Amino acid sequence: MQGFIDSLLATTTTGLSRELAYLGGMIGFGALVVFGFILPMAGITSWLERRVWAKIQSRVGPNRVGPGGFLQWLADGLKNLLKEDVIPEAADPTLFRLAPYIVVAGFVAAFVAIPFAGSLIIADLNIGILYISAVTSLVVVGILMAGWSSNNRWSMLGGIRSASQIISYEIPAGLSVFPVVLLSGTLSMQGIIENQGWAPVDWHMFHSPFTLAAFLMSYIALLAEGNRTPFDLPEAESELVAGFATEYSGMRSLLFFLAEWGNLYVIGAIMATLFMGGWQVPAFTDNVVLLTVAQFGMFFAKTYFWVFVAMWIRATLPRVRVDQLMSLCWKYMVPIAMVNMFGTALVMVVIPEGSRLMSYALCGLMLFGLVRFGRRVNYHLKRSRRYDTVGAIMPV
Amino acid sequence: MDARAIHKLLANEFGDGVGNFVEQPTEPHIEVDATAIAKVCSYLKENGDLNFEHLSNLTATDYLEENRIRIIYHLHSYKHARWLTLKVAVDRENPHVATLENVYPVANWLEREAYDLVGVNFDGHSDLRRILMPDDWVGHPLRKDFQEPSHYHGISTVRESMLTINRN
Amino acid sequence: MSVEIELAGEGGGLATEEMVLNMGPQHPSTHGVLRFIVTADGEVMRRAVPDIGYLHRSIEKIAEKVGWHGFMPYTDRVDYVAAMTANQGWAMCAERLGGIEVPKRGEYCRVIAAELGRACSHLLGFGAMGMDIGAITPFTHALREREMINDLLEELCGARLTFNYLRIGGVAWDLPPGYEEKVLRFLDRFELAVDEMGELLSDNRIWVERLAGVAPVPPAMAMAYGLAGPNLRASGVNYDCRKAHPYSVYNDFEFDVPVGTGEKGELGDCYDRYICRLREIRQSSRIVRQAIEKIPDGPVIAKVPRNFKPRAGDCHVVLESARGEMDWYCASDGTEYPYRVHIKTGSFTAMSIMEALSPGLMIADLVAVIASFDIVAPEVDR
Amino acid sequence: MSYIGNITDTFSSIFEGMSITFSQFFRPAYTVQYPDRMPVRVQDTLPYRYRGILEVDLEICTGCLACERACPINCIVIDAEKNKETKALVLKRFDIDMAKCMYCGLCSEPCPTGSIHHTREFEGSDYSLESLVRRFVKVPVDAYKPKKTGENDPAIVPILERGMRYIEEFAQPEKKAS
Repeated sequence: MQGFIDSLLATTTTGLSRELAYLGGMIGFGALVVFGFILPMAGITSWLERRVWAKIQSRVGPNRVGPGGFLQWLADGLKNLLKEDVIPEAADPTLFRLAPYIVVAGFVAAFVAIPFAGSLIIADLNIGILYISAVTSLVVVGILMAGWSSNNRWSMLGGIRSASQIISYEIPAGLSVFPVVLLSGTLSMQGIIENQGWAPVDWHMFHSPFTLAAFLMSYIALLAEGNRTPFDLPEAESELVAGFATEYSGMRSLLFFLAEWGNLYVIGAIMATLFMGGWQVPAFTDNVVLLTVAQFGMFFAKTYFWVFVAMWIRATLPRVRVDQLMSLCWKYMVPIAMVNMFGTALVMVVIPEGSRLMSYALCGLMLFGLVRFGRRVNYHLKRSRRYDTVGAIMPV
Repeated sequence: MDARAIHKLLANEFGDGVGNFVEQPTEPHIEVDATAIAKVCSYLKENGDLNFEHLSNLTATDYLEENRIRIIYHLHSYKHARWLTLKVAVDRENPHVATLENVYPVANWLEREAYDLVGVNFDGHSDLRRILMPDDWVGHPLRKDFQEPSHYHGISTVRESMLTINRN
Repeated sequence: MSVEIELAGEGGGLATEEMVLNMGPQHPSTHGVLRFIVTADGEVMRRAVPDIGYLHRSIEKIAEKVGWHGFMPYTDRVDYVAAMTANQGWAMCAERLGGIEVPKRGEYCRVIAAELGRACSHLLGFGAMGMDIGAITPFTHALREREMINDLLEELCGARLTFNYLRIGGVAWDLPPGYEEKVLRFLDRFELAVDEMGELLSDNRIWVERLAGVAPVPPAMAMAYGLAGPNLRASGVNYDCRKAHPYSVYNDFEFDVPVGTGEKGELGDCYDRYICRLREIRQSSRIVRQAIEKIPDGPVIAKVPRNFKPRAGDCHVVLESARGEMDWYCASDGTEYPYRVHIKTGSFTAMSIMEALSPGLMIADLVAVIASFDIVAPEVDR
Repeated sequence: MSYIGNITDTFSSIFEGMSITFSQFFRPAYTVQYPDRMPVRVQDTLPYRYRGILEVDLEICTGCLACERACPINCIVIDAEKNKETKALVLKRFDIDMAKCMYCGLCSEPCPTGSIHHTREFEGSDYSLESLVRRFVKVPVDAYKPKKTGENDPAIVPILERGMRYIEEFAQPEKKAS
């Protein structure tokens, strides 16, 4: 951030005091991020999610408000703002009102340490990733509060499920961060990104088989922490009505969903930062602004790829049961994450410089997997072509 | 083994507990005494040649003119793919029949339904409550002399037809 | 000094408080308006007591008031997910009492319509089951195919849900021109689409984990509780009304009866019920293909007087509806109104087994069990 | 061993499922955007047998009351009186309560002229129950009397043709059987 303002000050010739510019830049950027980025982004994610589902489900999806329904989130937000805010008589009013704000605060606070480009970050904390995993845990407090204060047994079950789930999955999520921290030797988000290159072979993901496994574990654990399918038990709509959000209405209910969709971005950003080289782009120009824009675009694309994968998973997989959720965490993910951590350490000891050959091999493996996947998709597509044309009996 | 042969077998086994065999083109059936039905059914179920292990249907019909209620049992054997109909006639004013719950667990709900709608009391039933109608409903709707109450908890049970409201 | 720790539920000690949950009648996964009173210890159920009657419309009483022909549209409402077989049950009752012979072509039309309706119902059951377990895509894919069957049935009889296609003595209308080719063309795509739907879920690890070994019903229990149709067959009892007591013209067709084998878990578990239902869709389409191939020419309905008065007496008709054996008992006193009609449906008995199955299951399992029995609320209450 | 087996099984089955859902991105949407974004009105795509809102062509109604008798739900009410002077049947009232109607089609089957018939219109929502009662007789009219020589009134011929075509398609079951 500082560097960016420095370079801006260097290019323009206003006689602004340097400290004032830093402060203004900080606050302005923070506000810009919250109002100009997080809120619309969460909204657009909701629109995107609905469109992605619709496509997967042979439907059209929201397409009326704005081009391609792009402004649907604005209409929904406005509608929810205008709705009556019902607080059940038997609920604990203070906690009931407070809960959504805590949830939102938890996820917005994570953005402090999330980078957007090489010089665009609100605060490059030296404990960045630790900070993020700490503040995102605040969400569970809000959800538990919501579940308890609603004075509804379904909400209560949802809140308790959420608490047990998020607390359990903190462990594999945290353990999966370790290999990356070992590799880069820092907890700072920018430091981790700078330790990687723009080319896939330079990513942490392809450093060794252990980091590749850590990458998968990390994504699964983060999905569970974000209450996403197949781990969306706290709000399992077919079991618990709407889980912890059952009694909420209007804007308060929307805030929970805002946090959920916003959290998706956080998940994607963490994945992009830790394992996929973050905003790294090839140095194609010296122009700082142009470079920043390119970096931002790169980071955004990588992040949204993982957001998209989360939506796609949600449209594919059923939900696991509570006991299966726990056995998955404790019997599979925690041991594997442990192995990953020690394995990475071992690799670092045996080949301290890292092995390019291994990285290329892992890249090749990934490519092979993608080709396999493409062929499966092609197979299904070919079969569906047969029947999509055969049975055109629908009217119109 | 057809229904007539089964009747002979039952008559030998239970004597007075089993009544006549009624030959009817659409539904030949065996008449059974109200007190013997559970024993008869358990015999039909256990007997290795009969194996009526499935109570397919249990219902009751109110015959107002005869002043009787008939309870109809349709038994089925998966093994022999064979049907058997038993009928029990009871007094309309005070209908009592032994429960089949211990022979066929499915009878639990079917008997509750018969109790609820026709008002047959199944002696020995573990949980004889109304099942379809509200718990505080008065009367048994499928009795032929049932009069629908005009109101239920202050709510009218009839809606005026739009066709008669403003008949010009 | 020793500390005694008592198990939960035995009073005192570390026993936790039991929670009574009221599941339904307005609950997303109760398929209509069912209600369960669940006594749970945390996520584990002690007991789930079903409470029915929220959709009771006294169809049996209505029958006594509207006459033989007029009752036909009401039978659609007995099971509005697979209305065709309910139609057929009533038509068969009246025909048996009236001694009416249905023309061959009429019977074939009935079979085509009923089997399409069965596929339609199983598709909804499949989709809703996916939805209940948390997979949202199979539902829309199943409904996509179901809508096309509805289009076909709409062309046949003019309605998409409450068909009222059958009449006493046959069917109301013959197949429209070009209908056979249309159905065959549809079946070509339909079979591929059903394969794909199966591939999406059947082997999915999470799906298998959620269903396999959950709430197994051993064969003896299934028979004792009178389970019917796919639920009974999933427990390993090879009984299909269409095979054991062939009614209509089911003798003319070759088809298999899918029976549960406990392939992923135990015999008669939720997975068996699911897979039996899915395989039955294929068998239905097989029957429709044969019926279209073999359909003879001729009238579709016998001559039945408008004021139809069957002889006095009673009859018991059993047919295989989408949710299993459907028992129709009908008594006539020789007038133009039925004297008594009773309908026993597959969902009713499936509902009655729920209390015996529930102890020890988790709340999420209850949802899976309801879905796997394919319970349709109107059919329970009638 | 089953530990690793479980993991590979999980990943391979999810891989398969994901490939099916991904292929959906290249496949068409099957839903239509009712009602405004359709090339043709839905009503025009419905089959001829579609049972929509009931319509009565009073010009060819014979006042035989067959439909009123056939209706299982009693949603049709017809008042017909003999005019003392002309000996003709006069229709005073022909009301159908569409709120009560269950679209079973039993009324249109016995109609001798195809006067009462289902249209392909299905959009019937309204603000009150009363406005769902369709009253066809505005002023009392004479019932139609089929002529032995065939119809020749140019005003009625097309309506009767439509009615006959309707009967043809819907075919009173018992007539077709004989």
